[in-house]
Amino acid sequence: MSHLSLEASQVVMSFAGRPVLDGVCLSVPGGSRTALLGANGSGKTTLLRVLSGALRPDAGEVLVDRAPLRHSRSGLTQHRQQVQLVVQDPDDQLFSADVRRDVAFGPLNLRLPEAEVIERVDESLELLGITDLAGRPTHELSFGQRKRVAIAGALAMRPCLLLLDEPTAGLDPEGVDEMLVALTRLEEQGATVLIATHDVDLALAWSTQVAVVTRGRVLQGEPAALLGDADLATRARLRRPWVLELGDRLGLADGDPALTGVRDLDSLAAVIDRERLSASGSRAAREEGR
Amino acid sequence: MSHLSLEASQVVMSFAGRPVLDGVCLSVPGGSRTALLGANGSGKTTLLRVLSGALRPDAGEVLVDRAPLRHSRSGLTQHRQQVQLVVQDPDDQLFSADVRRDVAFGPLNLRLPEAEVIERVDESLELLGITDLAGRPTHELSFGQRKRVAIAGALAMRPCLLLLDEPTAGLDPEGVDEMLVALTRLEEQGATVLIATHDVDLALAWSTQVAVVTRGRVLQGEPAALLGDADLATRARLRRPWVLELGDRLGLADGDPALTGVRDLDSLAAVIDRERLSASGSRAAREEGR
Amino acid sequence: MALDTAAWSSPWRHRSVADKAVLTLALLATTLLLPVWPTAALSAAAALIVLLGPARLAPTVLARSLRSPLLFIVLGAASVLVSVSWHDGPRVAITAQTSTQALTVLGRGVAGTLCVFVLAATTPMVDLLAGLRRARVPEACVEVASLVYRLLFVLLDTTRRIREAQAARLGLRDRRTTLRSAGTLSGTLLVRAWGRARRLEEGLAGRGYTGALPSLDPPGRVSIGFLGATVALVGVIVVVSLLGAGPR
Amino acid sequence: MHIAEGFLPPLHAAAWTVAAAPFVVHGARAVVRERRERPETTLLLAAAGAFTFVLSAIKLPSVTGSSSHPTGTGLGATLFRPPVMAFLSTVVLLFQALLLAHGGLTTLGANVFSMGVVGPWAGYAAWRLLCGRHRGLAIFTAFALADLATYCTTSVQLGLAFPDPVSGIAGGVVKFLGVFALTQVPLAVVEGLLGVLVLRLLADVAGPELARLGIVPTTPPSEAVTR
Repeated sequence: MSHLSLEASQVVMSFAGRPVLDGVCLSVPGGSRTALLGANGSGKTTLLRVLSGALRPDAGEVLVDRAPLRHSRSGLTQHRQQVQLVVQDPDDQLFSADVRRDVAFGPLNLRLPEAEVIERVDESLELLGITDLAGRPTHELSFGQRKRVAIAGALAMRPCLLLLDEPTAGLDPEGVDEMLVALTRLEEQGATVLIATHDVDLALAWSTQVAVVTRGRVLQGEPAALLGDADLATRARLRRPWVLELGDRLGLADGDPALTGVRDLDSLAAVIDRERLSASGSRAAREEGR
Repeated sequence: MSHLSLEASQVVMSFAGRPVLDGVCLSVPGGSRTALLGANGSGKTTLLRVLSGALRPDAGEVLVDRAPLRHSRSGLTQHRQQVQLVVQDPDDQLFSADVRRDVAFGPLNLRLPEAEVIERVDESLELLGITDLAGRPTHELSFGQRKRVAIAGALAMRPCLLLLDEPTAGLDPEGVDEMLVALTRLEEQGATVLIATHDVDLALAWSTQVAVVTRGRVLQGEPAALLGDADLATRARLRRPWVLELGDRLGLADGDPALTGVRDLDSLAAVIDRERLSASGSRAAREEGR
Repeated sequence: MALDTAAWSSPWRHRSVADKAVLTLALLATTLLLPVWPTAALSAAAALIVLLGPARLAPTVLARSLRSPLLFIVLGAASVLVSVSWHDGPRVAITAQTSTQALTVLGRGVAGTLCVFVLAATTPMVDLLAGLRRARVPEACVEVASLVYRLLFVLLDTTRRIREAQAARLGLRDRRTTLRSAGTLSGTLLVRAWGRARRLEEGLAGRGYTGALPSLDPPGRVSIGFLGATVALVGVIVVVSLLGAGPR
Repeated sequence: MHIAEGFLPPLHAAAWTVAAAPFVVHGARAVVRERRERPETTLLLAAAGAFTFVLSAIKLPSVTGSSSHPTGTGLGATLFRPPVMAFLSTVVLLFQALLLAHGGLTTLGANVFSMGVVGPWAGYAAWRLLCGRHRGLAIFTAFALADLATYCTTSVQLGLAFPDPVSGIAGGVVKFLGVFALTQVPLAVVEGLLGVLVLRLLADVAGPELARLGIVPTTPPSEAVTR
């Protein structure tokens, strides 16, 4: 896999006369980790479907490496080998009675020789750590397992860009960790990953850039900057990640350049510790100077 | 509504020969706020179904105010007027054409006079802050709205105990806040509320007691004590709430009785601030004493 | 669905479908075509030995799965047993002829059902459909059937949850509410099934679906040994039946 | 109630298979043709098939004390039309035989003939005859008749196979009607009422939804839609 960039340019999309996306611009550089945030009903899923080629926008276009996506049969066939979408409910994507057959579906549609199909299936299952599920019936799998099988099915298409709608929703904390490990592996394999999520803490900790959907538009930027913006959070029905919120409360953010590096518990703890030392140091110095 | 207690005593439940609950004891005192935690597939939902009377356990019993639930027709009819379960996917619970009709489904089955049905429907909608949705067709509602209509439907039965399976799953952060406001209102009206959730942070901030399902058993106790237990968290595939984790990292927990009061961002910020002051104070004192 | 669950974990799961189908059909044919006694008893015994022996089907699963066909067989046999006539006033009787006939359907029904279990409890539906595909049943039909199988479980789950939600709000309290709930459930299910199909279609389109559902079917390798054993087993039954039935 | 495996004599089993075959082949041809023209029908047909299977697991209010389930033939016939039902019933009956041990393989033809051919056509005919006059009555009759016709056919099939030694085929049919069809009359009424409820709900709740989803528009807009 090689890095490709994905772009939405001035995308307009309405359902039954109701505009959902109203001139959305989004740019996903190759090799980035993008978190797409937004309230329920803000149009996150619609945007993902447009990006994946499932929906044709009323206006605007989708570009892969600057080349516009054509919604012809051949255009879509090509697009689907580059961009794959994994939907939120795995049951909307799993149609086979067993795991191996389901994952093989995409490669078979690419009319690859059987040996390569099998190779791809094995590789995808391995990447997601579910090789042992290969012969199991789909209906007996747990929710978390089905989620990973759905991703394996998309992965077997060897896409350069993977779009995931709420990959961690409904998973227990350890399931979320396992999912993040799997996503990290995908990136190491060269895939560019975009996830839509409600989890602002996860977005801050994981992503290299954040995109927020609000009122039919998308705002895009550096995670800490966008997610730390209290105004934007209110407008987009989000909340600020707790590390930023706590940093703010403790007055760490006031012009503290170190805080820009805070994105998770570890880095916040380090900053607080450092501040503690310097505070007591400076206070001690002050006391001494008195 | 008056407070009733709910209890599971030595509940055993298997599916297709696989034991899911293996002697579960759980006690939900009237007026408490209980958070039920556990990994995917740990049996949380099964336990809720047993408590609600939907499943008859292989062994053990469910007690409401110490009276064992009888699985006869009349026993269940009575139970269902006291205990209501709201399932995770609202679509499984909404099946009428519009909101008003859906909420009226339960009271109509109670064979109440029409005036009382209307009164109950109005009251339930009001409690959840969705009076304006009354005439709307169910399928046009947003996910968050449907979740609240499903709760209103259960509430119209005027249960003393409300069991909610993942009430905040899939909601955006503001939706989660609105859900918590609604739950607080229910309690003020005298309902005892139990929620099953994956969100350990929410559990710590909201509940008065926590119950953790692991390996077919339930451990029950004070939220900070149980959720702060790293061992238990690993065994139950959970993680510790971030406020406890951060408190630990910063060394606040070492025998600090104040920390037992930490359950959310505000209280943690207060503790850190206090510690800062005293630390710098004591350091300053030490410096002075030198 | 206990039979299906058993099939997925059956030690015979990876045997060729053709092998298992031949065994089942051969047993079925002898049961139906040869004199009922002792053939029915022999083929029932053979099926039982195969199921509980090498196919390692749990006896409880076998017993539970037998219950509903047994109800029909017993009811049907009872109807055959009783002779009715009304020419000289209504008359009910049990004759030697009717009791022979009732025993026949009883024997063939039980034996036939057990024979089908040999296939049903060792072969998951997917493998069977793959077999049909190889047997040149039109692709489109096999595909619809395989999708039905997957959607079945999704819909059954939904059905269970909706029913429980209805029961919780006393929707199954009496006949009137039960009927109303059944109506709502059916309608809701249909809409949910349709929505699911639409979303599934989009999900599959993303993976290159254009109307056909190619499938990676493991090659079914027919085992000569297995077929030989089948022939021997059925042969023994045939010979014993013909000798046993003898001139009557 | 499907005829169990091994119950029918070989000749009868073969004859009913031959009788059902043209309908099933006709239905299967329609499926193949549909898919060529509109690929999305594969999934919709599968949904219809799964729905038909699940429908028979829905519990109806008990009349005689034992639990009972709808046959679904009436609903299938009005929503998906009889030719398609012949095919879908075959799939569903095959599944029921192998997954649930309801029915059998050699009796598949006989069961398809009663549930997939006679039932749906009887229901469909009643519906077409009456729908111009009174909608509710048409639906009720279609569903009740489809249910009853299915069980009557089963009784006839059994009666033909096991004629009474004294009163002959007629006696056999009467016996099986008494056992399998007479008890079904109240249940047929219930299924008729169920049909009225379901189609009302479909028009009511889901009228626009169904139109959007493209379900066969056998349900003209009710007042709920035009409201």
